Parts: sequence; structure tokens; C-alpha cells
Amino acid sequence: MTQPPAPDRHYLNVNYGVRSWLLTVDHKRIALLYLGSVTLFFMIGGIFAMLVRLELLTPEGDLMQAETYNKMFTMHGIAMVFFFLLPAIPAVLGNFLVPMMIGAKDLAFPRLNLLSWYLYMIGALFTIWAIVAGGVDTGWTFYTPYSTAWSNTNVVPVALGIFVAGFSSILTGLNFIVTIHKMRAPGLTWFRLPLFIWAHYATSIIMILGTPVLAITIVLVALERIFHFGFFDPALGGDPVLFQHFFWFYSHPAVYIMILPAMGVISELVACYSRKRIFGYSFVAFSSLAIALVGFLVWGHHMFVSGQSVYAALVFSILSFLVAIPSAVKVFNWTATLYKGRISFETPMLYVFGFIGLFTVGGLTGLFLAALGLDVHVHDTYFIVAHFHYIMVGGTIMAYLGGLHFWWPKISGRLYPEWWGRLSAGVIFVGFNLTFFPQFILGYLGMPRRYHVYPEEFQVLNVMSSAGASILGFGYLIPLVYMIWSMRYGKPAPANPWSAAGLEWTTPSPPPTENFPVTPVVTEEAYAYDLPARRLPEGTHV
Amino acid sequence: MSEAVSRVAHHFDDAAQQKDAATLGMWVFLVTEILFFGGLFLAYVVYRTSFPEAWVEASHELDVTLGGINTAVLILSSLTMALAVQAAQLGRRKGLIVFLALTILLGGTFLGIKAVEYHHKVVEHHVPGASFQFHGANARAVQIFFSIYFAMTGMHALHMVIGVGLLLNLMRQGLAGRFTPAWYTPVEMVGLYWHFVDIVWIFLFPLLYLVGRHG
Amino acid sequence: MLNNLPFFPPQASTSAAQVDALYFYLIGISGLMSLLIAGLLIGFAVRYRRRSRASRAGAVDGSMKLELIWTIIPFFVAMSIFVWGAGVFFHLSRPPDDAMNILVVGKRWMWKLQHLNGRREINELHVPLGRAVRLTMTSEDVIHSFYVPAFRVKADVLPGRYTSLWFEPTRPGRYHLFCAEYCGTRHSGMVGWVVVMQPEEFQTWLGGDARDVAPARAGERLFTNLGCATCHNPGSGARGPSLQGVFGSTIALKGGARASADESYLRESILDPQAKLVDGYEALMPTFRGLVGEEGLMQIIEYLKTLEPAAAQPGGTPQS
Amino acid sequence: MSEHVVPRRVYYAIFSTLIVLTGVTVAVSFVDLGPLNTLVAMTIACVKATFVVLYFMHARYGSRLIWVMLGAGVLWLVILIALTMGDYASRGW
Repeated sequence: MTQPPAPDRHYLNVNYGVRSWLLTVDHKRIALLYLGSVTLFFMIGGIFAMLVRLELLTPEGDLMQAETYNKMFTMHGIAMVFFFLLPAIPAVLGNFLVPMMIGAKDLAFPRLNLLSWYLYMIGALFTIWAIVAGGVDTGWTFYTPYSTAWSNTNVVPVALGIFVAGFSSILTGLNFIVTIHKMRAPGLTWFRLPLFIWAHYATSIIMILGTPVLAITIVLVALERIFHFGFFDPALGGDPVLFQHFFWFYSHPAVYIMILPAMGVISELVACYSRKRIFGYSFVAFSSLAIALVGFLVWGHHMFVSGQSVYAALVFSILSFLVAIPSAVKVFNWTATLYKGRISFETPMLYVFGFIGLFTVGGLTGLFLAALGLDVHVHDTYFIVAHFHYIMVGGTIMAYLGGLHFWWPKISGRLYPEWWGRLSAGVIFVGFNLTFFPQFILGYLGMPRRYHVYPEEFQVLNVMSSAGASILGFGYLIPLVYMIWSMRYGKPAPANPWSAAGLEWTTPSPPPTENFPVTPVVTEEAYAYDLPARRLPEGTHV
Repeated sequence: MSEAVSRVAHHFDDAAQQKDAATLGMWVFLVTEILFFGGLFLAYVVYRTSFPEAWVEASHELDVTLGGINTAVLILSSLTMALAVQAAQLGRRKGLIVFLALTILLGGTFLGIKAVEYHHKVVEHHVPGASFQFHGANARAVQIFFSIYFAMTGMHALHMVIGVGLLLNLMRQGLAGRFTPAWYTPVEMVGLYWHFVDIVWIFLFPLLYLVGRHG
Repeated sequence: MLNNLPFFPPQASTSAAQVDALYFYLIGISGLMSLLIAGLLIGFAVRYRRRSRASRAGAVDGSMKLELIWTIIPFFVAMSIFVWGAGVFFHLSRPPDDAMNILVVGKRWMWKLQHLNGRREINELHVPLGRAVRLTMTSEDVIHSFYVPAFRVKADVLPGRYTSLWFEPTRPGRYHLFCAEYCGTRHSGMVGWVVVMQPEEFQTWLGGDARDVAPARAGERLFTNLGCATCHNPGSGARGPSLQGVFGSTIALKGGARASADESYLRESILDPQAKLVDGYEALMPTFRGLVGEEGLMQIIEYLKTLEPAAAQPGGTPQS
Repeated sequence: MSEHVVPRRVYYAIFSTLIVLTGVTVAVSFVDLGPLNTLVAMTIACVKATFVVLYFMHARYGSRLIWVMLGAGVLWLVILIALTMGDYASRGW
């Protein structure tokens, strides 16, 4: 594999100025635009989280009023779910890497890609304006009839913001599906595709088939709140449980939009740092598709106690157990990949171990919730809060940070400081567990979600959780600092610092605008780590 | 024929790949539209099974002849749209302009008839909300019917307005001679969109207008 | 049995033990699985770290046998959890017939409860030990959720509809009552206590002073004041169907359908008479929406429950 | 580069079929078939929609992938309606 002459012109210094960034159609620059806006919203969501945790230090509501607290957890949910977790991996890592991994020059519709970012920013601005203008207190789930008839906060502006940002997700999904189908390099058959691409293909299917239903739900909520069209408000003859069907039809598959790209990142990292082909490639690939498809049949497990019929609850419960199987298969395959590998422990690999451990706990607690008898007791308590944070924070954010570190040399052309990376991974792991494990216990004790004040006997566990949250919050600041630091002062990165397999590593770091001087031809299997060209001479420290 | 320069973007290998990508992209977009309108069909199914008598009573308030005419108008506009795409494909610029104009005219007619119907609803106080009045005992359920009626036909009319806007833009480009047999993708894409909007109406018409007409 | 475990909710109802048994079964499975995965992760990480001399011969990247094993075994484990969970769920959703009925109305940020002898309570519920209690609940505004962690029961309280839950207390004491569905500003203030008393204590408490007229009698007064009796009287030729013994009976509807006259059916027939027309009667009944509140509806329904089917009822609908 | 050119008479034939089917669906709705009315109306609408998709939208000459996408869209709508109605239908049991 001859090293292409490293041109001094690459996608970052090909031209400068605000116009070159705000009007770019280069998928790599758009990925960086997303990186900036997604990080901003992660911080906003994080600040709200800290305020919520500070309030919960004491059983009484003495830090803030009840409605302020309600706005805090609502904005925490909206900022994190719609403006960080959903776009994070697909829009940042996906946008940057999908074309490069399949040997294409760009996504199928570059201008549509830029439009996606603008739609995301317009939606974000709507939400920020709503925060400034007094916030919204319906929870990120905006259940009716509270959201359409009783709340007197900015429900419609935030709903409009989410509506617009939803189209950003739809267009990104559309772009990925067409690119993966039509623009693969010669020789790159479906079963030679990196698992990162499989995961993003499955995610795009969910974006396409799920997000429009959220869009129409928001339209109906807006019609009911503004013009009193009776859809969900029983006072007008509607049925509030119908809203829950509409909402969760999208919002459960949305949690798979959040986790599937993370699984794609982990499959790449675990193979690279074990210097070994992924175990059961086709099973891991088809598990992504199975999760995406079965994920649409299980939404009723959010409504076991909400007045849904007993028999419908039975059907959703059995289907929810089926959707757990592919996730388990993936975890077993990642673990099996480590067997007889040559494992090294760079920062991304620490995040992989963190991910597999925490995602396993998250997934297993999901079985608690799918079991009908148990869900009656733990529904809407902190047990649920702990479950989805183990998957979202322990899973998606760990994989996002792992992927960001892994591809940082390719994105920025610089190496991040290794020891700082390992330190922050450790701090985050410790802070995370201290924050969320006590919440499982709180949940089974019966502490309900979204409570501004709570009985005294729950205080000890809440103080532990808040303590953990401050460690976790601090842990997230460390990478922010050294990643920005590395953009200017980091050691220049070679084309393939990790000797990883994948087309994106065959171009210089940072890559030229057209990614590949000549479109590569793929002749070998994915993750061909045991081919001589890839074998590392013994003793070299990466 | 002017040089058949096919405008291939830099990231595509050839025009065929570009055309395939555009067509697949449009169809995936139409799938999102199916799910978008699908939400309204779900509300329709749930509330019709909950209030069957009210649905019959409310559907009788709608004017079948106007609905029928509108359906015919829209099907005719689908024909003229298909002929417009064919004209662009064969490089007949005059035919393209004529058929695009006819499609815009028919789209306008549809919206005009829709406006008449909406005016009729306002006069009869059938718009849900404060002004809603309905004699008969099923007023609450009939109001839900009209909520769904306005949501469905309103969303469909909005898509018609967008479609007419796209067609006007095509007319401008067609008059400027931008389409050649080698590159007429925008005409075909707008065609796909227009036919989809027609299909939505093909389902809306029986569901809203023809409920229990035999009563 | 597990009442002194730290950081564990008290077991104060018959279903608490069943839910906890399922909980420990799941904790066992999850613990086992987590240890297995964590053990393998750490074991492989140490044994096959880059520098270790362990033999890498026979490294394999796929095995159909293994894939089948870790698909089929989790499937059966999952199904065992499902079956057990469904069993507990059926137990939780089927109240025994002899359960003591209590009316609950959720209103933004308080619980209004009424016993069948008229005794009212706000944010407090006194129940006797060892007797099944069934709550018939509705909301006057948004969705709430009646949640008693010690009994392991929870059910959303929906506006415009009745939902119910039941429990049988097994241990005297005061237990938390929470609202578990977000309902606005003072959602966290909509809490209270469930007090389980010895049966004799409960009887004396029940007969206590602050006693309102029994819902059934209040319902009867409403039934006459609102003029229901003018159409619904047992005499033949009455314009409305006779309501003697209507509760629990099966009603033949116009158009051949049949409906069982439970609380929800009676409530809907009072508020939306045209929703389900009884066969053989004209659609004359006006709606009473707005004329009678949620509590009034419950009282009328309690009154209707007391109407026994008249002895010689020609073609009367059978008492279920 | 021109793809399959559909002869004009096919378009006219499809157009007239659609108009006839519209007339049929209106006529049938005035005949009392009980619950069958809705079924017949929906079948006719599906037939009309299939004609538009196959001939006007060239799906007949397009790639298999388009059919899979369209099928997925319709199937997901059916999943949404079927599972939700599953709840509503079984509430009384």
C-alpha cells in the first residue's frame, strides 16, 4: 500500500474564512460544523443536569421553585435527546467517515447535507429562544392533555424547534441510505463493508421510517394547543393514550438511533485494538438490522400502566424481549473478538471496555422493564432514569468519545495527549457509576421521576448521585480542553497512527477535500488484520 | 440538439449513477411522506372505530360532487405531469412547457375548489374550535371528524401549494432551456412528488367523503 | 419476610412478595451475565494483551455453533422472564370479586378519596388489614398515576375514563402514596399516605364523625334531581331502558353489537348517550356533560349498583 | 441515456382507468354493503394507487430497490395502525 504523497493542501486549509465554513458542501467540514453545535448543546444539557442534581441534594425544594425545576429537567431532556444524542455520532462521525469508509468523494447529496445542518441550527435556535423566553415544563415527552391544555409555558416554540430539527435527521438518514447503496467503491460488496457502515445504514432506516411520525405528532399537538382541534385532549373528545402511541412509535426507535451508531463505533475499535477480525462479522451486521426492524414493534412497553389494554401489553412485552436478543449477540461477539487477540489499551479501547460493561448493565436492566409484573412497580421511577442513562451515557457517549479519540488524528491531523485521554476515561467511568448506580436502588425504593421534593429516606442515595454527577461533569471537561489544545499543539498525525484497517486510513491525515486522489479498489475482507501488511513488528509501541 | 452535456457532479462517477441516486433519494423521501400522512390515517382509523355513527353523520356534511370533481382534476393533472416528464425526456421543449402549464392550471383548480369547500365549512360553523356548531347529539365526535378532516386536507393542500411552486420553478428553467434529454432529472423528481400527492388524495377522497353514503 | 433489608421497600401487600421474587430472579440472571461478560473482558484483556506471550494459534473469527448457543439460550431465558412477568401482571390486573371498592378522584395536585359509606379523605387512605381493596379512579384534569411503592402497585389515572387497581395489605403501618405521572408544577407535592389498620380499628375509624352521606344515597338524590327517573323507570312504556340490575349486565345495542355495562359504559352513556344506543329505544337522551362532575357521576353509578333486578322482569337483562 | 419511454397511449389508458375507478368507487358507496363498503373503497383506492405508482411514476421500469423502499413504507404504516388498533380493540376484553 504505497503512501500517497502528503499534499500540504487538505480539507482544512484548502480555504479559510467564515463563508468557506458556512457555505461548505464538503462532508468533512459539515461534520466539524456539527461537532461544534453538538458539543455546545451537550454543555447546555449538562448545565441543566447539574442544576437538577444540585436541587436533589436536599429533600426540600430549596435551590429553586417547583416550576423552575420542572423547566430544568425538561430542557435537560430536550437538549440532550434531540440536540445531542440523536445527531452526535451519525452527524459528526457518520458524516465524516461514511463517504471515506466506502471510498466515495462525498455523500450523494452534499447540498442536502448542508441543509440538514442549517435545519438543525434553526431548530436549535427555536429551542434556545424558548429557553430564554421562559422555558417549557412538560418534560421531553410532552404528554397530553398537560402539554396541550394545561401547561402555560412555551410548548409550541420548542415543539416547532424539534419539528425542524427532526427534518435534519430525516435528510441525514436519506443521504446515508443513498450514499451506501449507490456510491460504494468498486469491489466493496455489502459483506466487505465496515460494521460502522452497517450500523449507520440500520440507523438511517429508523430515521426515515420513524421521524416523520414524530413530525405529524408535533403538528397535531400544535393544532390542538393553538386551534383546539380535538385529537388528544379528553375535554375535546380525544384520547390521551393515543398521543402516547403516536409519541412512542418514534421515540422508542429513536433510542436505537442513539445506540446503533455507538455499536458501529465499538465494532471498529474493538477490532482495531485487538489486531483481529471482528468475531461473527455477518451476525453483528445483521444484528444491527434486526434491532432497527424489531425496534419498531415494541413501543408499548412505555405504556404498561398508562391504561393500555392487558393483551396489548402482553404482545409488546414479548416483542420487547425479542429485541433484546440482537443486542446480547453483539456484546457476545465483541467479547469473543478479544479472544486470542493482541490487545492494547489506548484511550479508545478504554472507552470500548467502558461501553461493553455499562451497556451490558443497561441492556439487562431493560429486561426488568420488559417484564410486565416488574414494570408496574418501577415505571416512572428512578429505576427507569438509571436504565436509560446507562444506555445513553454509559453507551452512546462512551462510544462517541471513543470514536472521537480514535478518528481524531484523521479529523484534525493531530494526535491527542494519550495519558490525559486515559485519565479522563477513568474519571468519567468512576463518576458515571457513582451517579447512576444509586438511582437503580432509589428506583426500586419507589422514588418517582421528575420530583422536585422527595421523602427524607431517599436523601443518602441522592447525595451520592449528585456527588457522582460532579465527578462525571468534571470528567467531560478534560477531553474538551485537551482536544482543543491538540488542534494547535498536538503532534502531527501520520496517515494511519493505529495501523487500522479501513479505507479512511489509506488517505493522509487530514484528508484532501476529494478524500482519495484515485478511487480505491477494494480487494480484501473488512478488518483484514492478519494480512502481513498489517501485522505489527513485535515490540513497536504504538 | 444542443451538445448533450450531462451535468455530472464531481462526486459521481457518471450520469447514470447520479440519476439513480436522485431517483432513490426521491423515493426514500416519499417513504417519509407516507409515514408523515400515515399518522393522520392512524388518527382517522382510531376515531372512526370509536365514533362510527358520528363519522357517517359528519361525512354527509361534505359535498361529494365537489370532492369527485377534485379527484378527477387531480388525476388529470397526474396525466399532464406524466406527459410533461415524457416531453422533457424526448427533448420536446414546447410540449414540456404546455404540459407544465396545464398541470399548474389543474393544481390551481384543485386548490380553488378546496377553497370553496373550506369557505362552505366556515359559513356552516364546521371549523373545530370556538366557532364550531353542530345540531344533533354527536357534536363532540363530529368535531373530531372535522379536526381530522382539516388536518388531512389542510396538510394535503399545503403539499399541493408546494407542488405548484416547484412546477412554476420548472417552468422558469424549462423556458430557459436548461433541460435536455440527457439531463431532465428535476422534471422527473417533481413528477414523482406530484404523483405522490395525487395518491394521497386518492385515499383521502373515499375515507372522508364516501362514509356510509347509502344511509 | 424481607422487611428489614436496608435500601429495600417494605413488603406490605400480597403482590409485593410476588414482584420481589421476580425482581430477585432478574437480579440473579443479570448478576450472572454481568460477571460472565466482565470476567471474560478482564480475563482476555490481561491474557491477550499485546506483550503477553500467550499462544495466539487457533485464533478464530466466527463459529456458527457459538452464535446459535448465545442466541437460543438468551431467548429461552428471556421467555422465562416474560412468562413469569406476565403471570404477575395478570395477578395485578385481576381484582378479586369481593374487593372493597373505594372511589378516587385525582385533581391537580391532590388525591380525593371516598369510601362507600361516605367517609371522605384527602391525600390519605385508611384500609383494613387483610382485605382486598379495589380503587376506581378518574382524573379531573391531566393524567396522574396512583402509586404505592410498598404495595408494588401503580396505575395511571386518566381524565375522561375509569382505571382501576387493587391490593390486599398484609402489614399494618403508614406507607407512601405518590403521583407517578408528571402532572405540572406541584407534581412532587401530590403525595400522601396509605394507612393500614387492624380491621376492628378500621371499622371504628370508618364510622367516625366526619361522615358524608353515602355515595349511593347521594347518587339517588342526583338521579331524581337531574330528572333521570322520568325516562328510566321500571314501568313498561318508559322512554328509557329500565336500569334495574343494569350494572354488570350485558346490553344488546342497536346494530347487533353487545356491551357489558361496567362503570365505564355507564359513565359514557351519561356523558355521550349516542355513543352506544340500546336496542329498541330512540336516541332521545340529552348529554349530561357539564351538569354533573366526576364525583357526581361516581355517586350515580354507585346508586345504579344498588338497583336490584325487579323479580318478574319481562325480558329483563340478566344480572351477571 | 434516455430510459424506457412509455408510449402515450399507455398513459391515456391508465388515465381513463383511474377516472372509471373513481366513478365506480363513488357509485359503490351509495350501495349498502355494510362493513364491506370500507373494504371495497380501500381496495379500489389501492388499485388506483398501484396504477399511478407503476405507470405514472415508472416504478414498473425502475430497480427492485425502489419496490423494497415503497414496500417498507407501506408495511411500517400497517405496523403503526395494526399494533395501535390492537390496543384499542382489546380494551374491552
